[in-house]
Amino acid sequence: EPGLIIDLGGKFDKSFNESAYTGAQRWKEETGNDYMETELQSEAQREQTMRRMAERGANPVVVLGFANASTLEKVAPDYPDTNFVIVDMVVDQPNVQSVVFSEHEGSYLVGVMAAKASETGTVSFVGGMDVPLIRKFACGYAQGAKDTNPDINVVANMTGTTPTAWNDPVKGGELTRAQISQGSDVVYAAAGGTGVGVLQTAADEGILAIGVDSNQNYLHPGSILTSMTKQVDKAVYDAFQSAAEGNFQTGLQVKDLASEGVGYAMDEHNADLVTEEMQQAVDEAAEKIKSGEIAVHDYTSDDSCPALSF
Amino acid sequence: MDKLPRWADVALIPVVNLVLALIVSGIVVTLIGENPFDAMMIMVNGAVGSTYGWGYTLFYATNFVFTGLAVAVAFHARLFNIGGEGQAQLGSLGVALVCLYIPWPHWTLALPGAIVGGALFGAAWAAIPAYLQARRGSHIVITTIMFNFIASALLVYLLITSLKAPGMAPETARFPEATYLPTAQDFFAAIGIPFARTPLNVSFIVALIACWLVWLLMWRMRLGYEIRAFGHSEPAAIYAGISPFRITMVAMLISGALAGLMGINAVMGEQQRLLQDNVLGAGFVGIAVALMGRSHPVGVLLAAILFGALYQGGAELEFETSVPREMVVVIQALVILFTGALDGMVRGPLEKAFLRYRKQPKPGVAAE
Amino acid sequence: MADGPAPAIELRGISKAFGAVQANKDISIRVMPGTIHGIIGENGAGKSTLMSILYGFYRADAGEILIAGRKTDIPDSQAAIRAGIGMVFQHFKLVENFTVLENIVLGAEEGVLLNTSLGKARKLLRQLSDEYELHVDPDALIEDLGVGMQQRVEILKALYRQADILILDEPTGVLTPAEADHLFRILRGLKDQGKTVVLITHKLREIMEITDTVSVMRRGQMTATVRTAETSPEKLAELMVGRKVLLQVDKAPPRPGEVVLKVENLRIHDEQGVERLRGVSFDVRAGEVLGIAGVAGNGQSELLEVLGGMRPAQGGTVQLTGEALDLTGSRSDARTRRARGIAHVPEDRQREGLIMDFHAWENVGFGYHDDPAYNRGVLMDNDALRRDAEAKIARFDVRPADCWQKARNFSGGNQQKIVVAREIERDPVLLLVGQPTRGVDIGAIEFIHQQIVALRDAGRAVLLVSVELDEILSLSDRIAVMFDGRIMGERLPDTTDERELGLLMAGITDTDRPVATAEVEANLARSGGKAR
Amino acid sequence: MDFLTVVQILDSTVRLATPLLLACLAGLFSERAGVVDIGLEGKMLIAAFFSAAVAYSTGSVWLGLLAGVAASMVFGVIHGLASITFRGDQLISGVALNFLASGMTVLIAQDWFAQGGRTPALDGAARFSSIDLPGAGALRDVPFIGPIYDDLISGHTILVYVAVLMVPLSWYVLFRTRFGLRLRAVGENPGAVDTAGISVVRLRYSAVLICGFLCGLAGAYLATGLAAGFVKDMTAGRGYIALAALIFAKWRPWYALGACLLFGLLESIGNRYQSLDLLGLQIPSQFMQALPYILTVVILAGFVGKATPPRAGGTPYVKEK
Ligand SMILES: Nc1ncnc2c1ncn2[C@@H]1O[C@H](COP(=O)(O)OP(=O)(O)OP(=O)(O)O)[C@@H](O)[C@H]1O
Ligand SMILES: Nc1ncnc2c1ncn2[C@@H]1O[C@H](COP(=O)(O)OP(=O)(O)OP(=O)(O)O)[C@@H](O)[C@H]1O
Ligand SMILES: [Mg+2]
Ligand SMILES: [Mg+2]
Repeated sequence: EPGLIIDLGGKFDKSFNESAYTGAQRWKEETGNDYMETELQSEAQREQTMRRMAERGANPVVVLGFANASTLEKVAPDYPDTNFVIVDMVVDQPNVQSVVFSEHEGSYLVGVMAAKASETGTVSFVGGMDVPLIRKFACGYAQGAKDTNPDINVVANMTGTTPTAWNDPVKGGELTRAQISQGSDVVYAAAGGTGVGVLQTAADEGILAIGVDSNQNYLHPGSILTSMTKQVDKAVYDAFQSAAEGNFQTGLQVKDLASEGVGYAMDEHNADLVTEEMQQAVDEAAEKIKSGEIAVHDYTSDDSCPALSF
Repeated sequence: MDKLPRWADVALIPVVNLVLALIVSGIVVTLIGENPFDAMMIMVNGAVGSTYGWGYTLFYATNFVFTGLAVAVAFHARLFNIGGEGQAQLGSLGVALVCLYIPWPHWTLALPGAIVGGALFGAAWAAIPAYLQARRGSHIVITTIMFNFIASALLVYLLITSLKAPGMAPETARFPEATYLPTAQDFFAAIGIPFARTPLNVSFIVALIACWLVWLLMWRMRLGYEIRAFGHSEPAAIYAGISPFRITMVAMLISGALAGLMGINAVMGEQQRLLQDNVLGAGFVGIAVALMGRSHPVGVLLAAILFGALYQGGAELEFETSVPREMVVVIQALVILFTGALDGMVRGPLEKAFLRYRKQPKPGVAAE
Repeated sequence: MADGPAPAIELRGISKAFGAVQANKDISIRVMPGTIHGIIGENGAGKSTLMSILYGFYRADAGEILIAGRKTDIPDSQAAIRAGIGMVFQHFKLVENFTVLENIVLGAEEGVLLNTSLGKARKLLRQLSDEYELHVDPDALIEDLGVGMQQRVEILKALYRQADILILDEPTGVLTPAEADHLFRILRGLKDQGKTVVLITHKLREIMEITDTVSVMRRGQMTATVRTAETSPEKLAELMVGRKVLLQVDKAPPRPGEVVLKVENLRIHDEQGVERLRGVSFDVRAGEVLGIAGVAGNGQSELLEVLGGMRPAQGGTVQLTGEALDLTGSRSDARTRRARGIAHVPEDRQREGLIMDFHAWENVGFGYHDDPAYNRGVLMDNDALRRDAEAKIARFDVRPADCWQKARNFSGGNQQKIVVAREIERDPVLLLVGQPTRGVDIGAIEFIHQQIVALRDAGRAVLLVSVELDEILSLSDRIAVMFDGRIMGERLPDTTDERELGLLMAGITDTDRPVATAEVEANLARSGGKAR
Repeated sequence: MDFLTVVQILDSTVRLATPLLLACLAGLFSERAGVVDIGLEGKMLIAAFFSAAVAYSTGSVWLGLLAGVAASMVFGVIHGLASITFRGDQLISGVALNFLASGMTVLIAQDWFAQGGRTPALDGAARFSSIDLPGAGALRDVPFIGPIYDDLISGHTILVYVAVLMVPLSWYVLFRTRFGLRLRAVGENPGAVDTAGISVVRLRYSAVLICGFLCGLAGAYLATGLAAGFVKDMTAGRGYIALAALIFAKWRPWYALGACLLFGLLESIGNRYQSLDLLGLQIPSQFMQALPYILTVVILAGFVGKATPPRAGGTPYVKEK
């Protein structure tokens, strides 16, 4: 029986955690098997929660987010017979599968679309907690926007420096308002639960927004330009399924654009917002990334960003 | 004659208050669609039904003993220290610094070092509110609340700047292995008893010693006598030559040091690195523990174990049912409400009852 | 009295208990309209409780109240006010940072908005103050007024509510004799207007001076109600305490020795910066009791506190047996004073002298807890403390003789005995005593007085502060009178009287009888003291 | 910093100061009546939850507001029971109620909505929308005045205007009416009020209820005006900041407005700039966040004028002679 530990944002953050939750649910429905699930309440309880999962015999145990890395590093060796999966971070242990995404590539695509959609020549970004992972999003986004329109102005703000930054919609909204006053008319939120406030404010103030992780287009139809999807759901599903089938693999798994690990979302909610031309530009860029013609800079590779200064 | 016999004051009233809190909690559980008795069973089982449960129960209890004693010592000086949270955070910082930057050869040396570090930092964080109370009359309740917030901002700042380990999370590097404290598992394994892997560690013994020392201090030492005298009456303390400034400072420093000691259990014993929030509200639980324990070390110890069980049981409850862990927060709130604030609701009628019972004159009770 | 007018107040069978304390037991009285009725009784006799019941502040457990002949239910003060009752409490009930006017209208406002009420009140106030000689500035803040003025505000409050019955609870305790005289003039004026006044006091002189009838209370019961004209102070005193009272203390003539305490030009400010002592100088010799008389609040408390090490001084010097005491520094605390041989029976035993929630044995070491006899290394020697406590309790006949009782469970008199035992038994060089017999019954008073005199006779110096002139006159070998932070003069008990002391207490010095320092010196010489 | 940025920051200040102001005035009424309330945080939180929950369920923000206010007032009554009727410790009661709110809201939210302790997002009539004051659009392009009127003054939700109006109203009630006189008196010397024939208990309960009412508005504004729904612990210490503002304001309504605007401004600046460059000195955002608390300690220490709280504050009233 596999297990999933939902991280601090909560399983209905409409974003990262929710995506993982959906994947697990889909697996449950499709296979009819059960899985164990629990939700973290606080930073300091990661260890107990992981241990409890392992003690209860969950296998594999999926943990979400980079914040679990150091705890997993410590816990995994104590349970050599249990497999673990960590999303968004690499943990080098024999019984751990590390799933990382090429968020910079997906962000590049939505950056292209943002630049195309912007009328003011200013687009913006609201990040959650200020960590390299989120800068990776911002940097890819900025690069995409600037490659499309060299004159564009990209404004980026982070919500905070602690995990509460994932869950502060009020502050997200305030940041968005500030960005609007700086001229932004497309805002990209990569901020977990905080993003809810960003998208809401964008809708209230009549500008466009870009969702993240899950397809968030449905939240404010007509106001959400697209979503940068990151297939955490698929990662969870695959982990569960491979374990059930007995072919679970440990080690690093990179999910990039080419493997459709990241992408952008199109559906009936944003069909009217995305013009033919915009879609074309984005698809073109996607092809170039896949072919290697465009190299999107990965912030975490050298902790720097040519397209944006923070 | 006192209005109530001693046993009623120290045992009956807290128990009645606790029962009331539990009844209301039961109603809450029922309202959210769970059977309160089943929930109770899960919690009891989860807390004390296995060595795993005991391990975590006593691990949490260790935290609460430290913060509970901290609140209790301050209470004796009639200082309401709500700053346990911040003092414990700073104490954790002290423990972390000691563990990270001093190359300890063995935990037996690292532990005393960490005790000094945690106590010093915790005490230092209590010192400013104490000083402001003693010299400038700034209300310690408000200043310690403010210091909780300032502490958490300070810790975040340090954890994302100078103390931050490589990686994304705001946390320090893991401590060197030589500082790892032996756990209950290690201990019981040595005598051949299997015990689940839990973070319960040698800090529990330190907590017990702390209880004994606080008892010695409060009821056997001059300083404790002076703290209690000051707590009962400041003018009387001045009359007796007990300096209010000194007692306020000393009591708060001891209180802060005790709260800071929590770091050896939470940070050195479990996390083995400093996180942004490793106190987990234990500073506040300390208030409930001290109130329930009537500020006596034995009471504090018992109440701490009760709350430890509540925490561990609550975690299991969340795991087994749809009752979120916040249930524990609710129970804790109700315990504080009933034992601390609504005490008069139970005390009043009880006093009347005892008075009526006494009115039947008994020979020999003629007190002038 | 069946054919006379109905009594303004009639109480029938009033009883009231606070927990185990029966404060009032089956009390009945009648007060006729247009009279001044006195109620006397010792501390704790139940006077305040009875009047608080009449004013609706407490509810009686049993009994009924008739106002102007009609049975009246008084569940709260509102009802009392409606029945035409006004009360001036022992501790004033004024909002310190409100103006006089605001205090007066509080609770008797007309309409929802303040402006109209304040305007009306201002007019009415002017009328009232003309009528009764009650002049106050309506816009002054209460905290800026002296106690006498504050009392006027309280009276005006009652009159503003059109009270026909005015109750005053120990109104003169805080007044100088002159202020008290003025108050009595006002009360007579009220009486002439047909109003009824109930006056609580335990000063027999006041009863004799102003009341028409008087009730005596003892231990919660009403022992008698008599016409003032038909009784005497002695009779009243006997009724008050239940036996013949010896108003004088037996003592040998003093044999003063060397100067033990020399105070020079002592100055103190309080926390607000108000000067409390404005240059006080005096000395106390071995083997004599110096009594400090004065109305409460004229600096005596502060004087005791400075000498006892409870507060720093802002100027002046104090010498104990020739050596200067530290008045400001780190060695100005009470602990150091005790080490120098100064013992101190504080004015307020419950607030200062005792820890009410400590056991008797813990209290017996209070202040002396670092005495090596009570300690063994870093730990306190609780057994030694208990042994000592038991011995002292036995010697001073503290009842109940149980060192495990909490201090709060002893009666006032027995609490005082614990304090006195603790302080006197240290055989101090100098004993400071404040209000030694406040709230203490007559038996204990005699005992405590004897202890003080015995200490004096053993050649120790005693500084006695008391607001009771009787006590001062009977215990002191020399009397200094304080007024407004100054010593107005020194007198000898044999050659002065209450009238003269009263004038000094009011700040009035007789020009034809200058401060009698010379006379005191002469007296000292006569009694063989070695004047230095 | 150009003019428009300043207007924007001030605009954000107004929004962020609103919950503080309402809570601060709530505390003002309570403490002026001698009931210390560190439970402002908990009242706001419970109100935030119930307003969001009911607004979501009924689709009407007004019903939500009502529910939030009612919940907060129930907390007020509990505080009253503890501190007025049973003469318990007001501080402990406040602490307990803060915990109770923080636990209860998540518990009920989880039970009702199963969304991890939050309410579903609100939209449409379930939220307060901003009001455009007359002429805002027309004036927009007038230099200077335009942005100030259009951005700063106009375009807030109704509760913002209510909060601002509450300031003169509170002042008037406290200092110009009979009720205010009595309320202030009961916080200074309850004995005086009692002997004047007014019920101390009734007065204090009404203060506690007003406090509940205003905290209810504050909480409802957070969840249905500022944000669009309830999330766990969404008050995020604002109750304590309001308390700090109250001390700052020396328990006076107009000063409260100033103090809350100041703290709102700090928050707004902290939101906008992750770190502030002040004369070459890097000020981290953590410092900005901690600044209200630091300022409060400085005030309490008496370095910036002494704040004297109502004299009878924090002590239960027991009749005595
Ligand atoms: N609120 C109370 N609670 C408990 N006991 C009380 C209370 N008020 C008064 N008593 C007790 O009732 C008794 C009578 O008190 P009361 O104040 O009526 O005396 P009194 O004659 O006015 O004394 P004094 O001259 O000191 O003013 C005392 O034993 C006192 O301790
Ligand atoms: N405020 C109070 N609270 C509790 N108990 C009290 C209070 N006041 C008095 N008592 C109790 O009432 C009893 C009588 O107290 P009180 O001081 O009135 O005695 P008393 O008759 O005046 O005796 P004494 O002459 O020795 O002063 C004491 O045993 C004391 O325990
Ligand atoms: Mg009295
Ligand atoms: Mg007595």
